[in-house]
Amino acid sequence: MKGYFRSPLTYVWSLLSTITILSWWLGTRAGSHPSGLNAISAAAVVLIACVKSRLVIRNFMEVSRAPMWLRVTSDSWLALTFGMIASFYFLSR
Amino acid sequence: MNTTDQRICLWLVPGFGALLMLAFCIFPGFFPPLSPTLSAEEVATFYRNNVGPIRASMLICNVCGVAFIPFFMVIVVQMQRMANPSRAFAYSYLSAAASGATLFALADLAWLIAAFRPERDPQLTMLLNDLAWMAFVTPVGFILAQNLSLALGIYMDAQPRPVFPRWVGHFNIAAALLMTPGAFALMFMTGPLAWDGALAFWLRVGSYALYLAVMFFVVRAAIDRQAVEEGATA
Amino acid sequence: MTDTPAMAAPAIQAPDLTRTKNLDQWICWWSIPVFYNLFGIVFVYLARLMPPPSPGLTTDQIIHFIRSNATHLQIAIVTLSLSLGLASLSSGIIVVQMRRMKGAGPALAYAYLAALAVAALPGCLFCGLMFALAAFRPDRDPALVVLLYDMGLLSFVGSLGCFIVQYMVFAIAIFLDEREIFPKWLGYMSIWGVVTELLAIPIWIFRSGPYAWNGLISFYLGTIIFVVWEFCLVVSLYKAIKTQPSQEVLA
Amino acid sequence: MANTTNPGLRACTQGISIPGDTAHLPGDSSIWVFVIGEMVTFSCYFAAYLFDHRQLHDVFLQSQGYLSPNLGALNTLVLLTSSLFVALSVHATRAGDSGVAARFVGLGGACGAGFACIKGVEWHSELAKGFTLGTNKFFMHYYMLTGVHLFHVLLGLVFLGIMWRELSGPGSPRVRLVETGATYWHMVDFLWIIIFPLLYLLR
Repeated sequence: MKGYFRSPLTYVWSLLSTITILSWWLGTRAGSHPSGLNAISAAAVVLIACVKSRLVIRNFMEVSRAPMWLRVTSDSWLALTFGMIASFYFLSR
Repeated sequence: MNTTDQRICLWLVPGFGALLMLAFCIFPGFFPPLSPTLSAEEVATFYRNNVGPIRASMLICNVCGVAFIPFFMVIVVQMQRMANPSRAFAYSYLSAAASGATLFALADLAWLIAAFRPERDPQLTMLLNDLAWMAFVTPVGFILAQNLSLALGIYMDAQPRPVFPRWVGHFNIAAALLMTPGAFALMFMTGPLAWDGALAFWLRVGSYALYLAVMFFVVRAAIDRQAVEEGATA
Repeated sequence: MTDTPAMAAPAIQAPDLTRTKNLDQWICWWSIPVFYNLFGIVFVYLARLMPPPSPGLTTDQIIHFIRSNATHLQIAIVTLSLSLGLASLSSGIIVVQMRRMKGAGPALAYAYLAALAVAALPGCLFCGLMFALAAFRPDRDPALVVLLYDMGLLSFVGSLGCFIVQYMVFAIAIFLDEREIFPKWLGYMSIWGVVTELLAIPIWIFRSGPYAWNGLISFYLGTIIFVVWEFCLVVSLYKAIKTQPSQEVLA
Repeated sequence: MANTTNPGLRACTQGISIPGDTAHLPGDSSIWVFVIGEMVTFSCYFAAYLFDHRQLHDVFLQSQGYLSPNLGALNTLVLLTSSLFVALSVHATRAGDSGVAARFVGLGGACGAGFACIKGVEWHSELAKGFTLGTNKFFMHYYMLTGVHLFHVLLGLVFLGIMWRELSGPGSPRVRLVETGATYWHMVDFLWIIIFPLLYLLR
């Protein structure tokens, strides 16, 4: 069972966990004011979420080895969704 | 014969049953049941002060209230295995189960509509409240039809090893009789036959819960037997 | 299903069914597009209840909606009363196809039938009845008109359990079925159906926003998914009947 | 039920991929119809949330202060770990190591159940503070988004249960079935990855 952990997936998982903690730290400690998050931290939080989603889709869901149409679809969805999140969030500040 | 589908339907009962039990417990008007003698103003105040729990409880009922239908349909399938002259009782059971569930869905809607605009004219809130209680407590006819057709099917099941044991038939008739007093809540404002009374409310609700619990085990045993018998003959 | 009468006596002179190849099912199948087109005309064009008027309307606005719309509403509900029965025809054919499945017995098919029998009243006709009452005497006490308006639209958008059971048993049957009568993705789409019903829960609480009864999520998203699901169901039914041998013995 | 793959759908998806591309679509192609549809519908929920966030900025800012980002972050880590187990279980299944694969699925399921429990604790503490679905627009979105996601988690646990049964049963397990369940579970994971910053961090 242990042998399976010597897989690239474990590295992906540690990266994901690290940046999760980073975004938690940015969102609650470093960049947080009573009036909301400062712009740089907010941008970093959105970017981290985007990177994390793409890592899960590409590696865990194995989309990086999937047919082209699926890679294009998933990346377009990520671009649209995070574009929407970023634009709405920064426009409302 | 594959009985997976019947088992799935069967196990929906404890799941949704637990949710409905939760809904029953958080409804502020069941402990004790809201009295029919309250004035319109008192009823409206009750809805205004308890809007949150009423909505929570009745929304659970909305989502889960019809969810025993798959279980009743397992009973229909088991009734079709009985050695009866025809399948008439099974289909009667199906039809009664669907109609009974419709009335419960209507009662639930009335409670929720009353809670939707608590600022409504108290007379109208009382009308909705009456509608909900009446539709919840009094239409026992469909349950009677369900239980009696099941009981008759069991009595007429002419197999050496019937699908359900005889006592299940007696039990169904007993449960039907215990739920009968509910119908009289249409006539009484106070006393044991009013909708908040011991006979019309607690006996009816309690015996229905007990009925479902017992039938769960009875039906489970019947499915197990079916799997063994038809697996052996196939 | 060894005790099915139709399967017990197959040998004796089977009647020739090739001439009327699945004619009964085709008749039911055609009723579905007919019904949903009528349904669309009734609710979207005539009654103007889809998309629904806002739950946040004032009493005066509600009365104006009913009065200015009374004739349309009445024609709409007459049409609905006449045609709602067609919905039973579509249940009929789905039950037939569900009973052809292997690995999913009749319990799920009956549950589908019963759930839709329940849904027809609180989920559809009740709404029509309430608006018919409102349009019948538009000069009624305003508080009563508001009550009828609430009862109509809340029951129409907010009857959840019956449809949840319908989608749930349909999905379970498709996943258990070994014959692939319906494609597996239709089962997954039925799970969306369950989700859209859950998304309609807040309509009982909010009078504005995306989760009100005319909201972006509770109404529009739910309706889009329903229309897509219904369309896929009709196409899948077409394929299922098309590939069904006419001599196949059915219960 | 030896092979659940629909030949038509397989041909269809292979037809779309570029010739010479040795791509592999994990799982049943039906699950991808579902996943893509879910992605689109969740985008709609996000859009509705962001729209209201913009309209009612102050209410949202204040209400978000009552959430616990610590529990949200913990849940993210739990779900990521569970995804790792499920992904490793797919590897083990392909290697023919059903016993190990079943154990990985079990661990993944345990993490998933842990997620649901933590969510329960979090909801309980919000409800205890008096914040319900009807409190304001923010809590409406909060309970609906987390609730619909939780529904997907619970459904995912059913999927994992089916995978576990397949892997611990006799005979060689169907790799495609395990891949299908894993695909669904990862979708649940990445949707939470987006919900977490949206509700808890982006104030």
